[in-house]
Amino acid sequence: MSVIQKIKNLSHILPMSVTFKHLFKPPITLQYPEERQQLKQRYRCLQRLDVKKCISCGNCARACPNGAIEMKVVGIEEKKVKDKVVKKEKKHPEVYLGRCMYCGLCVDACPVKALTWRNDVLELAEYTREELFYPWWKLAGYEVEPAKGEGGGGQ
Amino acid sequence: MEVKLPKVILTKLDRLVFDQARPYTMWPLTFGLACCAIEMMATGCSRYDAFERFGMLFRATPRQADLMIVAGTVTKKMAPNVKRLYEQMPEPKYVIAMGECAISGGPFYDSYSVLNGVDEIIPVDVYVPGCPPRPEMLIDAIVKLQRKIKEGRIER
Amino acid sequence: MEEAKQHVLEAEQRLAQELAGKFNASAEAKRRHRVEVSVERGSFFPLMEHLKSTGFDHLSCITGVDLGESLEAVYHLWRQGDRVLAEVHVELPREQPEIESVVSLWRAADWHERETYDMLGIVFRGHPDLRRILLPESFQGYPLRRDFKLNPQPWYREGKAELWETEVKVEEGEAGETETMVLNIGPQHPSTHGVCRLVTTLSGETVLKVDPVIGYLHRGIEKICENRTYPQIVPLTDRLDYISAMANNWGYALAVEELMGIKVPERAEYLRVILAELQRIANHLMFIAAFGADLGAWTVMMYGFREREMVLDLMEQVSGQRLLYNYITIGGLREDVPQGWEDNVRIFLQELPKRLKDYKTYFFNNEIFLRRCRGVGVLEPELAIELGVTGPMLRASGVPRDLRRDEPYSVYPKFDFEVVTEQEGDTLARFVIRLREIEESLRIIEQAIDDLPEGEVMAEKVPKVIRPPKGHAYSRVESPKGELAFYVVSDGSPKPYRVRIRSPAFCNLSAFPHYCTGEIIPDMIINFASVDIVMGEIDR
Amino acid sequence: MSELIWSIAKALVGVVAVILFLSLNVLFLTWLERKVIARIHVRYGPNRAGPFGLLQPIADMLKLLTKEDIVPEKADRLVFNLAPVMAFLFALLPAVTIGIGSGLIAADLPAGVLYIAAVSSLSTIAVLMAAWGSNNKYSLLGGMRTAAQSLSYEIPLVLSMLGIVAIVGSLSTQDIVEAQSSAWFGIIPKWFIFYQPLAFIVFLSAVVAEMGRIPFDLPESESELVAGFHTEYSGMKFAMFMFAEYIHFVVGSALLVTLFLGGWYLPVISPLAENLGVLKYLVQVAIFVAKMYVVIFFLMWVRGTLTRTKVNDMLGFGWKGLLPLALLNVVVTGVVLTLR
Repeated sequence: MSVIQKIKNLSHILPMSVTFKHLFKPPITLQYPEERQQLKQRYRCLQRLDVKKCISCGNCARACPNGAIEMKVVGIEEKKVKDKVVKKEKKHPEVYLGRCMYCGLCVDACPVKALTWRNDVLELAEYTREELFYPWWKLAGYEVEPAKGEGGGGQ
Repeated sequence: MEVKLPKVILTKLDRLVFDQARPYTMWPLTFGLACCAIEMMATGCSRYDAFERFGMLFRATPRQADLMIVAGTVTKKMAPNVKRLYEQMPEPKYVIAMGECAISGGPFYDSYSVLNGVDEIIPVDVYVPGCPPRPEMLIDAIVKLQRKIKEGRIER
Repeated sequence: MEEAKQHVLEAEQRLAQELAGKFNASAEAKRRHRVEVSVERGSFFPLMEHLKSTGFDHLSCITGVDLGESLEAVYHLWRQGDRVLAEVHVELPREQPEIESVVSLWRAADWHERETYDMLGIVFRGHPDLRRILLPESFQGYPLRRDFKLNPQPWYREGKAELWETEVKVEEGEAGETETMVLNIGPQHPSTHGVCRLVTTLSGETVLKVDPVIGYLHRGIEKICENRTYPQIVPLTDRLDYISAMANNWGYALAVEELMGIKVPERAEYLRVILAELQRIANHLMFIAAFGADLGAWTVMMYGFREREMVLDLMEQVSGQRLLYNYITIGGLREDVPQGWEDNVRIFLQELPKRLKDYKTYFFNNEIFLRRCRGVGVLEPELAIELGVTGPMLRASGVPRDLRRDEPYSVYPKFDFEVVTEQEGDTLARFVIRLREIEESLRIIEQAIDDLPEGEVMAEKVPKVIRPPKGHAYSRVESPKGELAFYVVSDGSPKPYRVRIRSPAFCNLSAFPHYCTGEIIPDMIINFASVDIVMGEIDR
Repeated sequence: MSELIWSIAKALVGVVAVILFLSLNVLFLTWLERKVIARIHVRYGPNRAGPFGLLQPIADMLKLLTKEDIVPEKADRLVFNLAPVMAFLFALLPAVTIGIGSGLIAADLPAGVLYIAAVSSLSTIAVLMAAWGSNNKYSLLGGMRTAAQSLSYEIPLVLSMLGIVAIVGSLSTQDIVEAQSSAWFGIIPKWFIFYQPLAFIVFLSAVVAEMGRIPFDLPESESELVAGFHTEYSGMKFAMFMFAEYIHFVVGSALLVTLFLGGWYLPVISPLAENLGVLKYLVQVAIFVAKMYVVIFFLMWVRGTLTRTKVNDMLGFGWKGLLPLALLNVVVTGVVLTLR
């Protein structure tokens, strides 16, 4: 190594110039609670349940590697099959967000696309573990549990 | 360095002054366990800069830290160390359980070597779901923890 | 291309015949450079000696499989000369699962044998230090045996958690008697990159001996895999090497595709290459960042992460997640890349070299940095091969081995790229090689994005429930950290019988104690940083 | 008798002024440092507590005040508790001989420079006490590093000041600044940085090492020794160490300004300010503080750039690099002064 290079290295003038250059660049920081970035189209953060479409098949619960989805009975459904009235339990998924790993297998497994991903929620932090349970009405977008018969509960 | 004052005044002082100051200087422990630690580092870096903006400085030693972000899977082998680190932190101290593993064991819930949630060994103040949570979600958790401290809802 | 393949096949057949004649073993040459050998316990060691003497210098992996009636040990060996992979199967009786240790032949076998003993209870006679490696000594049973059942926990659990006794007894000299001091670096330490623990024996600040204690992040992924269906395992592989999740997904998908004989569409192959190379860039940027942090230059860390965010943005556009993607799946990709993604990649390809120029200015005109790295932790090429080191770390010692070229998978042969090597083998070389690999990856992405064909991204033959036929497959990919391999055994059911993960960082870390002694603490720390470990992959 | 009371009162006022000046600067510095480093990292830095995050240091202080005070079970209680107090006090000692204006000095000792050299190495004792008292291996290693470091850099530090002392012919800091308060052609100041460039480089390196900042922050290098000698300290005691560290920072910068950068003198402006009466002092203080902050900013910039050195490199640089240079500087200065 030449003497000039050695002196250049010892003075650290070039590394210093690199950081000096950055000193006057505008910060790239996104100040989150005030500023929000446009989330990506495919971002997965919370399932959305379309209760009208759900056929209680339970594929999502079976596809989940974590066992984070449980099918909860929400009512009795009456169906007319060949002049006979068949009573069938209506089930909707309940997601335990505290165990979901957002792999997307449940949504892939849904045969009627009743379960889809939302990509607009970021405020999911909670003070207790219990609040991380997302029963079907939370997934469907209700604030509180609707009364029986409402919103696809058990028509 | 204990200041001897009547308890009533002390609690009042605590509420009015210190609880308003504390949320802005929660120094987290440099403590990463698994995947979430990478997102925790990303949260601290230029793009989100969550820690410095909120006045948080990473401390490598538990003695100087106030906040423990449990970022990652707590295995049964690591659990005694996590507990010990928590005990080494001086009061008042806060815990954020970051990610599914720290909340409930997550993808490894049926494993023979994973703890089903860090709240089995230490008390947790805020849970952030996500695997791993986005930096925004962690910031949201910090904001929620700040609110909790300001309102004096930390019991211990 | 075809000629070369034919040549390899001939070599394999020759080898198979030779082994079958000499050692009373059944050997056959199989697809993709494999020679499968089954051997009796009696003639096992002579066979291995023979293989070693005929140029099989790289021990890739040792796997234990519980066959029910008996146990089986599987060895994967690699010969660089004619690029043959030998797979040696030895069956062991369940009551007395003992076999000769091959540590005397390949020192890389050390940790592999310890792990196999830990997980399956196979005893390796003649192993210098056979004790549990991932689980604590107090653990009862062998988790990877079939009769070890997992008990899924309910969503809430009452009462206290059971904790393991994990104190490692450290022999410390009596006060005044010795001059040495034992320093426990980790499991919580800023520079152990996770929860690794280095039990370091010091004399002053000079390191006399290092004993890495791992397993603090052992989550039992190999066992969990046996209880999941094939597609459900893909997200678990993300969580192995969480800095380069795409490479893990790919390695696993390759193994299952080999088992099922699925041909992945061309477009998916190209996209996989692009994604894997982007992942390599992200991984190496992360390495540079963490290296900077270990050197005390937080600025470097911030810049490294800033650049990494650009890659993560691209990844998030295709997969919807920032870190753990679950995007490359069995038979192709989960979905096609969104519109305009290629243009975003092109912008990235133009932007990153500008940033890299700053890095070079910063690092190579920085006397303190150069002095800290030059000549520290020199790893000789012969020792590196013997210790099973792979990836950038091996190439930094001047050994041009790269699976992308040596055992070409996917569409890598179509691209023009160079296997970068450095001659010095010190920490500086290991740093420089990552910078150069980023540039090489950029070249590959450039070529791939220009020739990206149109078409499907998912193979047509993939059934809804994946049930591969009976058999086993060993697939290797060049992950950013080295040779990543998945050994998948199928019994025809929708769940794999056994999944074995050969993680590069595990082997690279096992080599670490052999060449870092005699250094002072700061040297050891950056030497350790230059290994580029991820605990998720090491402990699994 | 009244003379004695007068002098005691004067000393007290001086000490209080010094402490006030230092405390204000330290509080501001902790904020400034985080901001400057943040901008080098292209991010914002603290901006939540108060406008621009200016209340950050106060929040930090309040929090540290009320943190639980932990004394490890196996620690040597007396030594452990005494160390932070001593570190704090020893850090204050050299500050009293640094004047921020002509006559604005707590104690103008005739042997000022000598006194600074003598006291500044005292803080090593406090660090060693902390390291030993904690009964922690990381602390001990950090303490040993501190001892080695301040031993090696003390000598070049003192030797580099020798040239200036020879030129001025006095050890008083006031005299040293006075000697620099003129200019060639009224523009180019006669600062000692131009007379003694070699000494300046040596002094700068040595003073950074004495402060224990990057690239010489080995005693508390985070990636190696967790937090060095203050690994076991929490709450108020840790705050005292932190305070002491920043006082070192301020005092070192102030010393650099005093010795090499002409103290409170600035060409063109200072001669104009001579006629302003009492306001003159204000201008002097402003100039001094401004210069000090230029130095401080430079050191922050260095911190935002460089990596940490190795232990053996650090010692080698001290003994094989700086010491010969400092000696050479003394010899050359001596020869030139004799020939003149």
